Amino acid sequence: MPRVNKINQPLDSYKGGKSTLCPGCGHDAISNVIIKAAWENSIAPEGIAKMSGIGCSSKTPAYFLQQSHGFNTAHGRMPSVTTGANVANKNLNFLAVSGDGDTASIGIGQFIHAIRRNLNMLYIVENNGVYGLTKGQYSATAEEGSRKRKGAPNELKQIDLCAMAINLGCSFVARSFSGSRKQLTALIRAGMSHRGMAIIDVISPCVTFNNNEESYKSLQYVKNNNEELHGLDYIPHFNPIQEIEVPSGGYKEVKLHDGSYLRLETISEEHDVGSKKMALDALREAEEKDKHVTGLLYFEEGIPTLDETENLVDTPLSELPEELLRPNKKSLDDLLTKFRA
Amino acid sequence: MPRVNKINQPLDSYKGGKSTLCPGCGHDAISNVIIKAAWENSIAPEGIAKMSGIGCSSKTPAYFLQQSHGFNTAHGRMPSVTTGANVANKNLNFLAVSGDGDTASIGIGQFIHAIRRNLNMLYIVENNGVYGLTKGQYSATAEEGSRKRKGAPNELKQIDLCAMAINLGCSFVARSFSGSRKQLTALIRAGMSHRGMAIIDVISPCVTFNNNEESYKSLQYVKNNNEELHGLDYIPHFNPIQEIEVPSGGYKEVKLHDGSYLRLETISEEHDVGSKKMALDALREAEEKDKHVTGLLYFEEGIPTLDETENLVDTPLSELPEELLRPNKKSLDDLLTKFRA
Amino acid sequence: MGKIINDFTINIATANGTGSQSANLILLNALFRMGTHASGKNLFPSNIAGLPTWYIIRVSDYGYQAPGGKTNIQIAMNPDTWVEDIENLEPNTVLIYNTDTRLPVDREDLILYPVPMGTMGRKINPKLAKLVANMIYVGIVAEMLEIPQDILEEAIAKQFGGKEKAIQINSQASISGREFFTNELNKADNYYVEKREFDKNQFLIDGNEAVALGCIYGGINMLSWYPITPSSSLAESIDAYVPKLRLDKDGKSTCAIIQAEDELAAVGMVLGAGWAGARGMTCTSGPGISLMSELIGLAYYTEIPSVIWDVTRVGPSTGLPTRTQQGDISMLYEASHGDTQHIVLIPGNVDECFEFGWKAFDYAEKYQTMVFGFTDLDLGMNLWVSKGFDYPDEPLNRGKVLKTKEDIEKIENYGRYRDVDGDGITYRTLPGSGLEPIVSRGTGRDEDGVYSEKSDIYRSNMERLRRKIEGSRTDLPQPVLREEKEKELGIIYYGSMENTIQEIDDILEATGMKVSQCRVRALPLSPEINDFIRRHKKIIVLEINRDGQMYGILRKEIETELVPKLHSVAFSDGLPPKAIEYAEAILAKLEAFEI
Amino acid sequence: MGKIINDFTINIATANGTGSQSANLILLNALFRMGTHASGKNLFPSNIAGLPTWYIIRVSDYGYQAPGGKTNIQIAMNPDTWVEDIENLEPNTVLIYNTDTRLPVDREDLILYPVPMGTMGRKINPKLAKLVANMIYVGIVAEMLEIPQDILEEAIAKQFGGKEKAIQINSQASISGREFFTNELNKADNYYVEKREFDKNQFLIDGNEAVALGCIYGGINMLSWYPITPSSSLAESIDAYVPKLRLDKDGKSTCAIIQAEDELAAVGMVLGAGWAGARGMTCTSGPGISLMSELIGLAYYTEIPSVIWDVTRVGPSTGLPTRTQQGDISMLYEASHGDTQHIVLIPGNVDECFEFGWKAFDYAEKYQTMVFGFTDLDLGMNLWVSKGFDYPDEPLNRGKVLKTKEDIEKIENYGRYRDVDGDGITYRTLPGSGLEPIVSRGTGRDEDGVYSEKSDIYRSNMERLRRKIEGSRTDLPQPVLREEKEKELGIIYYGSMENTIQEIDDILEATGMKVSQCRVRALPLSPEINDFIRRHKKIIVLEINRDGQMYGILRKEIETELVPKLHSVAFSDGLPPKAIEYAEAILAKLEAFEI
Ligand SMILES: Cc1ncc(C[n+]2csc(CCOP(=O)(O)OP(=O)(O)O)c2C)c(N)n1
Ligand SMILES: Cc1ncc(C[n+]2csc(CCOP(=O)(O)OP(=O)(O)O)c2C)c(N)n1
Ligand code: SF4
Ligand code: SF4
Ligand SMILES: [Mg+2]
Ligand SMILES: [Mg+2]
Repeated sequence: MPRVNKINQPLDSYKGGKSTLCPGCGHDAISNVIIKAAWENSIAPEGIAKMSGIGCSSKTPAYFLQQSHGFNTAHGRMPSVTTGANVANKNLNFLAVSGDGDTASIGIGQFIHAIRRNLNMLYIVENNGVYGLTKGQYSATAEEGSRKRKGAPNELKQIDLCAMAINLGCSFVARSFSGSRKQLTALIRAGMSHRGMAIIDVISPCVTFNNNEESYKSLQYVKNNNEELHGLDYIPHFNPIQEIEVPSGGYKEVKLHDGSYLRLETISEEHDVGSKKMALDALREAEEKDKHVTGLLYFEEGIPTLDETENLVDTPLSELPEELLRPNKKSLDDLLTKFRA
Repeated sequence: MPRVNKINQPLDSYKGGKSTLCPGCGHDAISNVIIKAAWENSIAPEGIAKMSGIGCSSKTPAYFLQQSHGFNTAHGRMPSVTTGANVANKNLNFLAVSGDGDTASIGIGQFIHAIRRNLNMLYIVENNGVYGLTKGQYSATAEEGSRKRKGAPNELKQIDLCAMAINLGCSFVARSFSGSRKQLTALIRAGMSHRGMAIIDVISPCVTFNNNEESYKSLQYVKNNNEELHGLDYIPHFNPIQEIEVPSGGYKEVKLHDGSYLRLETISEEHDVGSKKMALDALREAEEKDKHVTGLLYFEEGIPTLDETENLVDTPLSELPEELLRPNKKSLDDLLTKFRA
Repeated sequence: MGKIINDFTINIATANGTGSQSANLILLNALFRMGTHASGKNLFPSNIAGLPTWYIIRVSDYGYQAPGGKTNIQIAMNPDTWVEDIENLEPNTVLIYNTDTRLPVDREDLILYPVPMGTMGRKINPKLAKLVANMIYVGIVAEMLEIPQDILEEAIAKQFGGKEKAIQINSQASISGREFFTNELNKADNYYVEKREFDKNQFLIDGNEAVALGCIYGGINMLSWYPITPSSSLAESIDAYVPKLRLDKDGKSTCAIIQAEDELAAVGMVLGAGWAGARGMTCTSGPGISLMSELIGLAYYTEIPSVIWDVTRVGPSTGLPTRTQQGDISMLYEASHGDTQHIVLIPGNVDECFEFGWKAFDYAEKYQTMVFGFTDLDLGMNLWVSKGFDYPDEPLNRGKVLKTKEDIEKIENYGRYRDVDGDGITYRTLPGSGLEPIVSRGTGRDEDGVYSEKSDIYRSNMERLRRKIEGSRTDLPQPVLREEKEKELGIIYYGSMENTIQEIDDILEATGMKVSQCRVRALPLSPEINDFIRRHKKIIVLEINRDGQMYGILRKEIETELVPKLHSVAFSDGLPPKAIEYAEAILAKLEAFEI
Repeated sequence: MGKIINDFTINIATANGTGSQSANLILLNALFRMGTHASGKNLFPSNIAGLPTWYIIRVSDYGYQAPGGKTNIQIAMNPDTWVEDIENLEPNTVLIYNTDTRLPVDREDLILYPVPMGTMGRKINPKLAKLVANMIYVGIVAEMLEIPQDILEEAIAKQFGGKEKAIQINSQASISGREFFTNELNKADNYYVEKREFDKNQFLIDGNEAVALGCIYGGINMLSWYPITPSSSLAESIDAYVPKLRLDKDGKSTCAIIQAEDELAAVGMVLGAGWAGARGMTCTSGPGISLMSELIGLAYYTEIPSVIWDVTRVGPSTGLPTRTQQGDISMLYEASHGDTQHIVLIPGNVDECFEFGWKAFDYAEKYQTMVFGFTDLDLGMNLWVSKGFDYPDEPLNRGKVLKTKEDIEKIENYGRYRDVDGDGITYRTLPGSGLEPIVSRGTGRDEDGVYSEKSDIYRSNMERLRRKIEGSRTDLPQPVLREEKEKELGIIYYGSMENTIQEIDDILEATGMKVSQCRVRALPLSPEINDFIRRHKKIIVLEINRDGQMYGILRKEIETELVPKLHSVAFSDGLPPKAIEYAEAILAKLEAFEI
């Protein structure tokens, strides 16, 4: 008998089809973490909706959570499609994957406006600094001076999606690395538990086009230049907190919407995840040193989500009975009477 | 004889057609400042290219600088059209006008990527928090809680275009108010002298749809809640600096690319226009107090502009002779020989 | 000179933003309440205040609704268009003008009614003088045409629904206009309004509101929109009706309304809603459709129920945003790259706006595809007559959705894209159901919904999609035929041309010919249209665009042997079609072809 | 059993990312150098590494370039498609397979050449074993077909241009393949390659590179692009040639290259460049065109010279991004809302890719409008034969641009949109010139370029635009006609179908009929096409899409009386067209219509 989770599902229930990405691609590592995280969180797979745009990264929803419906939309349009699906069925657990090209170039407008609306979703950017699927052109998240396998170094300034998200008021913003399995697992588990938009920008090396030494997003570079803000542990709501062993160092806990906790173990100086200013400072400092800072950068609770702002009925709109969809005949008659007055 | 400027032009040479905006519209005030600023800077009107998108604001290029060519493009697409025109003729002086709908909603992607490329242009956002031309829906720069003439208060967080521009590395970022004639004149004159992207976000009340008391972008509200960072004087390169009367308070000078100066007269605490951090802090603090901070927020020199990065020939591409456009016959013959090898 | 009763056109020249709109509506409504088939067309500029606006009221006992070929009564309020407005009048036109403009009138061949409307307005209410001045001309016209004051009062009351103060001022202004006419002017014209039997069921409504109500009764769950003239009022009308008609007992909403950041996002939301099992729609105009093109193809290919209303304005490009045209029809039919084909519903009056408003969702879910509603500024933003909308006579059609394991088991060899019924329409399951999940995608997939680049799979899938849409031809709203037994000339037309067709027909028949009509109400075309063409000797395809777009579609799709019967009459100048102009173009065409 | 010489199809099944591409190109090139008219088609997947890829080489003394109807020699390298690849072979096919896959081959009716390619590769270079294995099959094939090693060496040297190490390893691997064939296998097949006279002028090049060079010689000043298969290599090729051919003496560039953030921006940049007087272009594929639709209308209406190359892939939606189709042609012709019409240049071979590459800019500036280049993945990314590109025989046509006050004074009553020459093409001045400036706009404007919403002005402007584009019909590249004197059957086709048409023609003529050909090279259609149709008894419109898009255009535009002659044969499965399939479809169509 394979191990099962709280809802009696084996890990296999969370797996997907065979990946067609290049062997070693960072995106595959992230898919594996997603599988693990969803299983560990004991989310019913059928309650999840997998959303993506177009790119190597955006293909991955076919490679995890085979029991969930998914929508591999169009390039850069995942946020808007998710918005529509979100109000159609607010009970769905939206797990979205995008790429840096998909999000920071063609999709930057939809990214920004989805944040403003505070969709209740987890938005993972699999960030490799290049357009993998179209053979390795620089994307808008490539750092100035970074250099991919072929061609000249990148001349333009990067867009830091985390900084942008924080500035726009996103309530859960994290950066991670496809190679930091533990940290990423905790963040993805927490992102799933968060109510509102959770953005995790995951540096995910493109082993084919952007994994050379001079690339700031190569496996080796990130390994050498990753500054973790804190150690991370995720404590699910179904595991009473006292059961968990208290770590020796200092720690803080972030309570998530579903009652789970994210435990931040202080690594060096304290980082207050409730402070936009500290988050932005940390990002700026790292950038100045050509480093990557990873961990939960910013967290805020209680911002109304789109479905709340819309004041929707409790039943998902997609499941409403005809009576609630079509007003009765009398209402029309009354209206016509008014028109005729 | 009317007064003329350094190039012997009367103010009239800088005027435009009759405005068709609502009487009192903030945009008309800005047009007048543009006319004045261009005249005072003694720019040859035919060297200017007026660019805009779609909206009440974007109509204004017809109301100033009648002797300049203009392009009233499509909604949200002014930045890309300007990009093409910029490399086609880098000698043109690009003066662009957009609205908050045009820039922050449909056009936010092009806004962002134009900044990354550092187009050599002056980009004025005539920001009224609503879509004027389509009758007053909230735009993405409307503050949370602000309320326009009709309908419910705005629920979404605003996009602060200045903060965004600074974060993206824009080299000249200012905020102003259509009612602050002196400040706005100095900023527009300086923006024209700046080499690289100069963004001026001008609060410009829509008197028809968003000028009621509860609107944070109404004339009265801005008058009462405008915190000027500094007094501003523009000293053109053709006016030796010593001729200018030194103001009594402290001041700093910002030297612009064409040799002109922008003189910042300290008002309260010092604001270092060379510090992104101070600029962003000033914006954040003002936002927290529902205030508007105006003045030159951030300035940086020497960032290569798009035409420089592209390493273009000195002559504008639009004026190149055939010899430079079509390689000679021998080059083709050589190539074919290589192909046949 | 005899009386001219209930047969004239009034042209009111003002500037927008001066408050003339409510005065004009009151006048129109009063005429309407007289039972005169009055109709109004608003020609407004693309700005907010200060530019020329004309309001054209047609009164016709024949029921003609299009603007008349010429103006009989001109009201001149706008100094900016003064000269031109007056110059263009034919002799003997009535000219009612505001003398406070102090502008000259040097036409002796007109019937002149000079009125100091500004002064009179100021007397009534100095602060609102400008607004009030407009009601003065309403009073003048009422008195001149002999419209009783009580009817006018009804119209005023309706316009200001309960706002006592406004009612009082406007009523007072209209009376002062009447008095001025009686006391200071002599009726020199021969236009009169006589009361006709007024069908109490009748009312005036614009197409956008009618579509909006259709959507409300069609179970719309999500409206995403980006403001654009002339579709904005459709969205705003849904926004206004949802709180009235679509809240549950706890006051919670069954329809989300999202102002999108642009049209690309608006259509994305529609797809998302449709994919997740709800009824999503957006409305826009030409530029928006262009921007939506990529995702329109995605909806077609992933087979997601989606609804878009295109309230067309004058293209190409930004065009004339406040003018009307049927310029988008060919684009809608095949929008997006690759081989695509979409269902287009084309209402020809406000009743159909309502009906197609709710049916669009049923078709979209039945065929699992993109369904367009196609109207234009004329139908969408001008007031048209209705006798009442019919409550939907069928339950919601939610299409082939499998909800339970048992549902699926009933189907042999279920696959998301397997055509088990032979109609090209396959069964779907919804996200959240856990039933036979797939990853929907715009790339190649096999019958089970699994990624595939195989050529035969691609081809057979595309053939199925063609079959699916083909199957809708007999199911969509069929053409409305009005046939003469002579089967001489048939006019094929669609949409807002409905307002003008009867008058065109009458003009043509006055020359002795017999004219049948066929109004297309949907794409792809019904086979009935083919038969109509077959039955008739010659066919004119009449439309409000430059390129004869429907003519092109017909020419491609009808039986080859019928093609020689078709002739295109198409042009557009941004104005609602005038009968006489189109009739003359038809006559010219017939002559040119000597048919 | 006699020898089969220079008449066979080789199918090489590999996975992408395994380095087979260079081996396949070497084999193709060697065959080409034998003077055999070899051509290659790459069927690759939409990912970066690991998915099935087939490379199909046709060798034909008839000069047939399309993939043959069946495979004669199969090379099996890919375990994932092993079973299917082998199952589908007809009896007596040669099967060369990699025994190191350890997969079974249970066909006794094939000619089997088992080769331990992995092991052999490892022996030569353990680190590069996988890559080297591919050269083993090249050696096998070379030996089996009797291609001399010196020709192979030439091809290897060309492929690796100067990289000694690579040349050495690949040469060694090929020799080891040859030796294995000689020592371990017995030639049991009867396929041979014989040297034919090799035209030294010939070379292979893909359409994207040819268009890129055309642009370089057409004076391109700005390329804006957003990566998308199959157009990316066009952009990348321009990027590569600019430093070689388009720098001034100081090493500064006369052409800017901008990687845009998306297609909306890419097309915006093209308009900006054109507006400011430079030659701007972008290249994309279907989804990009959909996204560009709004600004395409703006270019049409503001009359800005603009060039877009659409290298079409399989639609709708994301479709099959790495497969070929002619599915965008109707969209290109009328892209954008409202009444629009664009010039489309349709090259049918690489020489025309080059020629239309430079001419597109001349047409765009001459007609001040949007000009599309239309190719597809087959023409764009596969290698086609050229005998050399002709250097442009006309100077750049910069169109009607007024540069000086005197220029303007020569024109009576100058206005940006006043048609002084009667050809619908008006004169423009450039920003920076200070001459008669206007604000270009997508909204209504009068002949002087001043904002106007007047209906007659709008209408006459639109009529002029129609006239302008109409005027290009006889000026654009005229159709290529190859007529039989019998005028029995005419085939109208276009674009990459050129590679297959001769073989189709031969198959049809083998049945006894006489077949003429008319290759359309531009839209709007030339009147010569009408005449071609008139001269022939029956016409087949042949194209690689589902809906018969060109057929639709023809049916709308040709003289009515000719319509009954037209018949559509159209389908698409993503593969380059096979002659036998299209020929059979034509025969079926002819039968169905009993014509
Ligand atoms: C409208 C459109 N434009 C372009 C493309 C081509 N395209 C496919 S994926 C891609 C970029 C993907 O980059 P990214 O999002 O970073 O994903 P990665 O492959 O790097 O994971 C592009 C440009 C497309 N599919 N659609
Ligand atoms: C593609 C497209 N969508 C929508 C519109 C309609 N539209 C015209 S102006 C405008 C908004 C303008 O708002 P803003 O830029 O803030 O300008 P303002 O009028 O407030 O100065 C919109 C949505 C359009 N012209 N094009
Ligand atoms: S190309 Fe890069 S991003 Fe794409 S699958 Fe390969 S390694 Fe991953
Ligand atoms: S609507 Fe508002 S923004 Fe537009 S012209 Fe009037 S006041 Fe200005
Ligand atoms: Mg990427
Ligand atoms: Mg605005």
